Amino acid sequence: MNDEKTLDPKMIASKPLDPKTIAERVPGTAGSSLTRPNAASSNLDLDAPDKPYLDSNELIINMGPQHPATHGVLRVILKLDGEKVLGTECVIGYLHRGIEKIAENRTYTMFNPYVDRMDYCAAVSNGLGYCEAVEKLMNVEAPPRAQYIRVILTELQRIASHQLWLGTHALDIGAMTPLFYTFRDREEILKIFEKYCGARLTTHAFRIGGCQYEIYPGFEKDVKNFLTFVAPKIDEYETLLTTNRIWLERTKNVGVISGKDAIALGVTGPVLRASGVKWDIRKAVPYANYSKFDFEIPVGSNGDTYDRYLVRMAEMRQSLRIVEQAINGIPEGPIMAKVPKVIKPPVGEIYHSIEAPKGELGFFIVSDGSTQPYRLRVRPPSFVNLQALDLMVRGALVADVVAVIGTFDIVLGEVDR
Amino acid sequence: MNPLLMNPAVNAGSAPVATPFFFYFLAGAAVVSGLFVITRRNAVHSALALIVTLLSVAGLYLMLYAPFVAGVQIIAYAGGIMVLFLFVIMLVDIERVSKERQYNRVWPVGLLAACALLALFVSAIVKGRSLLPDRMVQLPESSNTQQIAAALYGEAGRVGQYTFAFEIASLLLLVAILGAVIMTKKKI
Amino acid sequence: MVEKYKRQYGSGIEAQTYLGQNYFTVDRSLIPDFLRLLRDEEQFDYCVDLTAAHYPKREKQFDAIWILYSFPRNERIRVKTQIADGESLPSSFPLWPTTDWLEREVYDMFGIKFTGHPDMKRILLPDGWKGHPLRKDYDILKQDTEWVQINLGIESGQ
Amino acid sequence: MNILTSYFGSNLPPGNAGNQLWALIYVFIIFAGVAVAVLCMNWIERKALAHFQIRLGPMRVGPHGLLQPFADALKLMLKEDIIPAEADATVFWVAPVIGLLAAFTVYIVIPFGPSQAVTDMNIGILFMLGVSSLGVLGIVTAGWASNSHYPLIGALRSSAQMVSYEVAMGMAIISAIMMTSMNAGGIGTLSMIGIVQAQQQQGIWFIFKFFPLGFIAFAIFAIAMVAETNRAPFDLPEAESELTAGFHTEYSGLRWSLFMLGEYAAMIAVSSIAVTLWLGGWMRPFPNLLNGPAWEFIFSLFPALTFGGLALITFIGTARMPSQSFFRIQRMGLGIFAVLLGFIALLLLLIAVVGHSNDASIAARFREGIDYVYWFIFKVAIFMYLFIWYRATWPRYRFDQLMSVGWKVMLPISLGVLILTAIVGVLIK
Repeated sequence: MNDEKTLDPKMIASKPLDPKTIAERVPGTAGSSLTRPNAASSNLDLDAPDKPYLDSNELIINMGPQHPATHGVLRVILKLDGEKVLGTECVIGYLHRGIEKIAENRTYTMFNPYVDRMDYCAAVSNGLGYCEAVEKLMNVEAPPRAQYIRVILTELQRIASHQLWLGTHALDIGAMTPLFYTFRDREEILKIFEKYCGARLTTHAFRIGGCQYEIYPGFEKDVKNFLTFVAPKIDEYETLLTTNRIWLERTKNVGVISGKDAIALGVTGPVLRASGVKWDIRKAVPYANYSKFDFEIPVGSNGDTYDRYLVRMAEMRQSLRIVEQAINGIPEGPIMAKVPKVIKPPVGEIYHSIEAPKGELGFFIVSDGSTQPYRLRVRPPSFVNLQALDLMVRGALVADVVAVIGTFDIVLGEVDR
Repeated sequence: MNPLLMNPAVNAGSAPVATPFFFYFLAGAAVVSGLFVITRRNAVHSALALIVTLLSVAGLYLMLYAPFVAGVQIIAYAGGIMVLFLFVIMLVDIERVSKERQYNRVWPVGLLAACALLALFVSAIVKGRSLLPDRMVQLPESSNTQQIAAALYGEAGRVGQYTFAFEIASLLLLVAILGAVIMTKKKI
Repeated sequence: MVEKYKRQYGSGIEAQTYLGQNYFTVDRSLIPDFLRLLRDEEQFDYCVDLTAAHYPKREKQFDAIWILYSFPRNERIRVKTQIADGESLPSSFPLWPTTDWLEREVYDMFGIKFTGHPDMKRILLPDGWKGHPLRKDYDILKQDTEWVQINLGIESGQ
Repeated sequence: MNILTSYFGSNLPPGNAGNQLWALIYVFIIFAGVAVAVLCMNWIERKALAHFQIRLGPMRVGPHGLLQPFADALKLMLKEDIIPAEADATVFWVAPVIGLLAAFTVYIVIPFGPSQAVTDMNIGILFMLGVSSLGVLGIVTAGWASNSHYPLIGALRSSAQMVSYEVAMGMAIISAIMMTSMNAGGIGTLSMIGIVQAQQQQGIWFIFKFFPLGFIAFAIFAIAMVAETNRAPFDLPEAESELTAGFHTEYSGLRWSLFMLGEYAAMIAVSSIAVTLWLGGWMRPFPNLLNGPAWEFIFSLFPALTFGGLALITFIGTARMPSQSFFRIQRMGLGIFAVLLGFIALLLLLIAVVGHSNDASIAARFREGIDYVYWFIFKVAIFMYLFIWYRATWPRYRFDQLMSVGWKVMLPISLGVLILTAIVGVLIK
């Protein structure tokens, strides 16, 4: 390139990757990449000496941190041969706020609103995970009525999160219109949240031990109206995309990841299920009364972007089923378990995880018996899933990178914490 | 074929305006940009200057009542080939190329060759003056395309003057295309 | 399972349960073998998380914790080991590639190095960052104070 | 007056009638018209796209955002024009001008009517293809001169894309040109006016000729022209989700707006080619089925009806504006606009009626001219709406898919159509 001067000279890579190793890493060409010891992270040879004369084939491009398709401040360094991706490296941390350090300096109650700021597209799910983890640490359980309310709100949040994902993902692939449709319908969910707890995005809906607020009058009617309202809308999204030829060409066999690779890379959530692994924490390790509801786990078979799209669409419908069962069966009773005013869990440690819209969201809490967590570790699904990016886009084109970043449904607030 | 254009009165109406001005303008532009092509260090600037040259020559063709040739010149050279030229040049590290001394050492030879070519042209014009027409032939502009077609492909059952040569040339191009594909494609 | 390993490794392994969650406390020297055994023979094919905790008062300051899950057994366990400051751990990247970024994060936050990791560098914090923030002795105001001292020439901005 | 009659007395475009003054006036009218059409197109695109996407679009500047394009143009002119420090300043400066010139030069040969064109070149369609293919030079040089990666990739994509789709486009055009030789004389033409006249003589639009050959060629062209103008779903050179803004990432202010102007002008130009070659150019629908003075009169009412309808919609809009004092100026503006539209409609109606009653009057010539231009613009407008529709509906192609569609689908089909057209033409002759 002629603009070497503008770049750090170290950034210009010279040695082309051995074509054989690339072929090995391209999904589906030769075995699993993961048996190779260094199949991830440092694959760009960024420190290699200057490239030879007239070797104009390779191009290092910084996608992000300011880029319309990286869903925030993700920076992906792409090494390109023309349009073909030879390697990627993710640079993250631009949104790092030290949530885990903050947790060590706040009481359990004070930390509750902070978790909403991680995955700000699915704040209710984060709150559920955190509250349940602390409850487990204290060995209390929320009363059934509170659990039903939690399930309803969490599943609504899952639909909202998937809608947001669908809109932005379609926009990344170039279809502008679904974005506006999904935002229109997501608005109805946010209205329910707002009526319930006064906030739309970072809700802080749940408290340790149950729920702070009783459902408002008309809540059931609102939710039922929403159920009848949104079911045809999901069909509407599908008519726009599912059989669209360009959509099929852009998503089929793009970013393929096998079930084996997905497990090895710790990928969870819809991405794992689209690869054919039928695993959902709601079924595998049921929490919050999920064992009482009848729903199915949608699974894909090819592990490509199109399957992930289908899985998420099916998940939205399953969530509707769960909400419908829950709203019809809310039991009477208290909404708060008997927890002390000052939350002081006994010494011990606990790991609790839930099925967030993006995957397994885990909280590992070490308590030293004081009012503040001694150590609080968040297991963020987006962060772990994002590791698979390199494997999935190797050998693909630039446009596929965008599609694959979109298909992970990452939220940078959660990746960086 | 627009029958109105066959009308001689119409052709009289569209007599060209300011012919000498346009001729010298286009010729000057062609020469100046031609000089730019060989003097610019930056290859992209050279390519752009070459495009100007080609367009000026297309304008000269238009003035010679050869609109078809002018159109083909624009499509094939300025629009097609030069885009591919730029395509390649853009990928080359220009800053580095401009620092390299590539052909600069052989410039005396180049000058010699250029002078020889010039001498050839001059001698051809001087010696062959009797063969050349002393005035520009006034051809009807409107049937230019049809005349070219007749010369290349023949008309009314008659084989054209250049049909054979034209087909040979196209065959040669086909071979060249195949050769290029085989040379660049790693596996077919 | 517990008994089998106890027999094999003796006192290096201790199995415990708290609130229904099982965990092993394993001696540092047994870690590579034990993790490999868990993956290969006990089918713990999914490494959920890898993290650490800092206990500055202990002699061996750090706890490193692996949270493992087995799809075939639908079971989650934790493996815990204690290491001292400056000691390094073997990278579990060859076992579970997912620990790539997790190990980098542990290094970033605690300063525990993993030998055999392909690219041991900071992940969330900038490369030139000083200190490891999740250590208990890392003051949350430290950066701020330092910046104020360097740039404004006053003792503390708070 | 002499000059006026010298033009109106002739059946030729002013350039060919030897009317330099009229040719110049036409050039100015067309350039101003294209600039205004681009502004209108900008507004319509934003509004139509907004309504596709259940939103309102521009609403603040003027009633229903009618003045938005002017506000945008003003903003872009006043905006700082940034040339990146590492850019090649000369080429950076020249690039948008190349694109704009290429897009506007094409309009010289676009026939809005048999004599409503600047000039009628013998090689009209060839000239159009050639000049519009120069537009890619602007994009390529812009991408290179920006000295940045995203524009460069955008430029590479667009040059590859435009060069490859030009081939299929050319094949489709040639099959239409072949059809022009199917009239009495048996000699084809490349002249834009000649092509429409050939359709007139043969009594059929080329889209229906040799059905389905003409239609397939038209479809190929209609797809290739979207790719040629870098519009969705072929908008890879400026794919905002991949390349931020493609080749014009580094451009700002006036220079950026020149690119936009060029793009929209090129869209109108290629739509005009499609209309001229396949949809009968300036001819009104069904000229041979529904002929006779009565039908002539009915069809000549369409321009007046269109403007009348627009005026009516605007009146309704005025009536439905909220009655707060805040909107008073907007109401007045919209009202004046409606009156203006209604006035134009009345004028057109008058011309149509007078022209119908007296064939020899100057109104009759005006009526004819208005009809031609109206139907031409009407057909082009349909294409422009299609451009918007595509954009709202389809995701974007990936680069390799785009190329394979171009080379593996469009080119073989267009070659096949070309050969079949030749065979059928020879057989019928």
